[in-house]
Amino acid sequence: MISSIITAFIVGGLICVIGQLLMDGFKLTPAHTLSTLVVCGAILDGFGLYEPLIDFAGAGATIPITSFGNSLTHGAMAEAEKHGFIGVLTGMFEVTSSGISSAILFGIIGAFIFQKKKTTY
Amino acid sequence: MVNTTGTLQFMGKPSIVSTGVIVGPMEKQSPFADSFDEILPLENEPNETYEQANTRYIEKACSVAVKKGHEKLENVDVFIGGDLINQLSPTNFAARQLSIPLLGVFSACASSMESIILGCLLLESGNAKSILAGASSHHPAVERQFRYPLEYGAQKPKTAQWTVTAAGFALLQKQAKSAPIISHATIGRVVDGKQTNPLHMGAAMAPAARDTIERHLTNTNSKMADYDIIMTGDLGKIGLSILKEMFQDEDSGVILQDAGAQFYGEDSFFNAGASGAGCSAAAFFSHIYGQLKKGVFSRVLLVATGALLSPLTFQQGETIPCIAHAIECRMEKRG
Amino acid sequence: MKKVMYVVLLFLFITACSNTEEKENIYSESDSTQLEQVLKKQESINGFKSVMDKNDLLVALDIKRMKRFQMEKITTKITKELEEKFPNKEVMVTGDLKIKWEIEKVIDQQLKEDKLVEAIEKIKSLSKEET
Amino acid sequence: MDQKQFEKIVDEQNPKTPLLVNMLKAFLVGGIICTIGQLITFFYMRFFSFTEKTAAGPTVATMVFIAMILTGTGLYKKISQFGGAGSAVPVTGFGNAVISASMEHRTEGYVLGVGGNMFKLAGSVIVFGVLSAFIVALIKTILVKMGVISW
Repeated sequence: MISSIITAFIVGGLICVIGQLLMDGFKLTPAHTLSTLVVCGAILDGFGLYEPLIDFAGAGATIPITSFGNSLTHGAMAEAEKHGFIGVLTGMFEVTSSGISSAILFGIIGAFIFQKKKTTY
Repeated sequence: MVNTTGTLQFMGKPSIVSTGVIVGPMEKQSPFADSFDEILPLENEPNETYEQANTRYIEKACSVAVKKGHEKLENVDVFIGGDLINQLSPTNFAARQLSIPLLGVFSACASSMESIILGCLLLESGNAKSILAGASSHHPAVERQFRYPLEYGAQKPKTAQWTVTAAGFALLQKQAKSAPIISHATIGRVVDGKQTNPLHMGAAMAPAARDTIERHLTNTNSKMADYDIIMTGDLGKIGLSILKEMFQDEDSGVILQDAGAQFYGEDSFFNAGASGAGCSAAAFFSHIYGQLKKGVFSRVLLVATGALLSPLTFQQGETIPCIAHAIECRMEKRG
Repeated sequence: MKKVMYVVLLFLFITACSNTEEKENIYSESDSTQLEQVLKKQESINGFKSVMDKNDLLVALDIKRMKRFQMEKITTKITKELEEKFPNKEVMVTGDLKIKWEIEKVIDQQLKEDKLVEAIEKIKSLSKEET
Repeated sequence: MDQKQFEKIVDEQNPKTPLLVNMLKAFLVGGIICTIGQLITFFYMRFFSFTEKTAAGPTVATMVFIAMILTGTGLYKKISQFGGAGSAVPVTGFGNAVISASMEHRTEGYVLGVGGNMFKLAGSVIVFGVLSAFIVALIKTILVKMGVISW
């Protein structure tokens, strides 16, 4: 258990360092950085490299946004394996839903609860 | 009388009778805080949108300025104002409440000086007797329009500036007693330094400020040392040092100052300093105006700088064109 | 008759090698040695937990941290080797920590027969769920 | 003064981005967020019937929930100012982008404001995620059909 926490810390931290490098070194906006990382995750999964990383690092690989690209690709490929080309289209959101659905849900809830009385900085 | 390339000379002694500066809670720590008329504890009241709050700040600043000038709102002939929100809605909505004939102006953060220049011209023409002119900006409202949502976590670089929440308005009348007069003004040219970083406005605006200051100095046959202070609007700490480098004038070190760089003191939370139309308006109409009235300064050049970008043009890959308007204020020695 | 034979054999077996190491699996001891034979020679694991009933064999591996990159390869390799040794059993090998915990639970409870089959089915369905 | 001289001055006066320090901060903050994620994963594995693989879903949802609380109380932007990409890259950053946008546009109503602007910042992540996933999966499917590789 301890070892998986350490690997989660290191791998998760390193993915964030890559993000910082894109932002500071290549002067990308946060939106560009995140999009680039998602595409990287999708490509890594295409080569079958992301799942081993998840096996290795657990949350260190599932929490960064790269895992979003991975799970989209994973769902698409799993369906494609079963149903051929149509599966590429239909399988996409098979496994990713939790990130997006929770973001939408908590977005609305957040807008509802936090009607700001005072702006703090 | 029209002088060369955009410099105007006012013969009728238009003067700043009184000013009203209303700021938000963040501006409490400003070194100018003592000279602000009122520091509101909230940026927006509960159940009030940021835009409505901006409107309220403008209304309040106007009524304070009029009150201090012993004038009545209904006797003001023209209201000239600007802000940073789309379609100038806060200024327009404030004018709805004030019911004074309105001229809305926009030159980003240089709006404050543009409205003063227009006001002086109206006074010169003899078609108006008293004029309210100024500008405002509201941090949350501006932030959401130009950058990211307020609560969005984006790392701000050292060059970033903080839009102030402030409304600064001045009551202009001709030949008022013991009030600073506006002797000259220089209308800015749109200068493009080919800068593209919207989080580094100081670098983009410095060439415009330099162009305006240089034209003003040549057209009025003066040099930097003739002024007590030449204050730019919101170049920020880095923008100011760029401007000083560009002049390479030995006087520029002391005389050239920047309201944005000083507005929040040395607090690193604000990175390079303050920006926004309210920044130049608040600093000029409170601190500088007070110093002029007290007679500490007798001749100052106020240069408000504005970056004429919108989120749209930035995303379309355009560079940031900038403008700077300047007014020269003099305080005649008593007696 | 056959059952009696089994019991006798088992008894003999237990007395023969009573000094076994940490008991990491339950059920038939003869099977367990076979299992250990396969798993002991694996370099990529620290240890394992397993349960089996008549038809199923569940093994949860504690794969070494740095070898977890090849988790899928390791599990398929061990599955194949175990399938050779236990041709009449359905073998499931995993590196998942949760399965290991569940197997530990089953071992602790010392479930027998029907209950054990049930528990094993439950664990199997758990691991078959997609992400 | 021409453009070249001006650009030279700007370059000289620009403060250098402390790349190494920023990367270290990103590493720390990102690492801590992922560690918290790992602890939550263990929690779901221990007390619910989730395996290491399936626990990722509820973990992500929980992290977004935490991001909502931090965004609403104004803490997330402070963490971001320190951590940079360390707080933007984890899924909490995605949650922060969605939640801050929907909070910001509540004044325009729930349909046009919250609903319409929610994915203002985070939308591109979904768009390019889907696009790249589609392309990658398509290429792989084609290669498999051609017999070049297997699944």
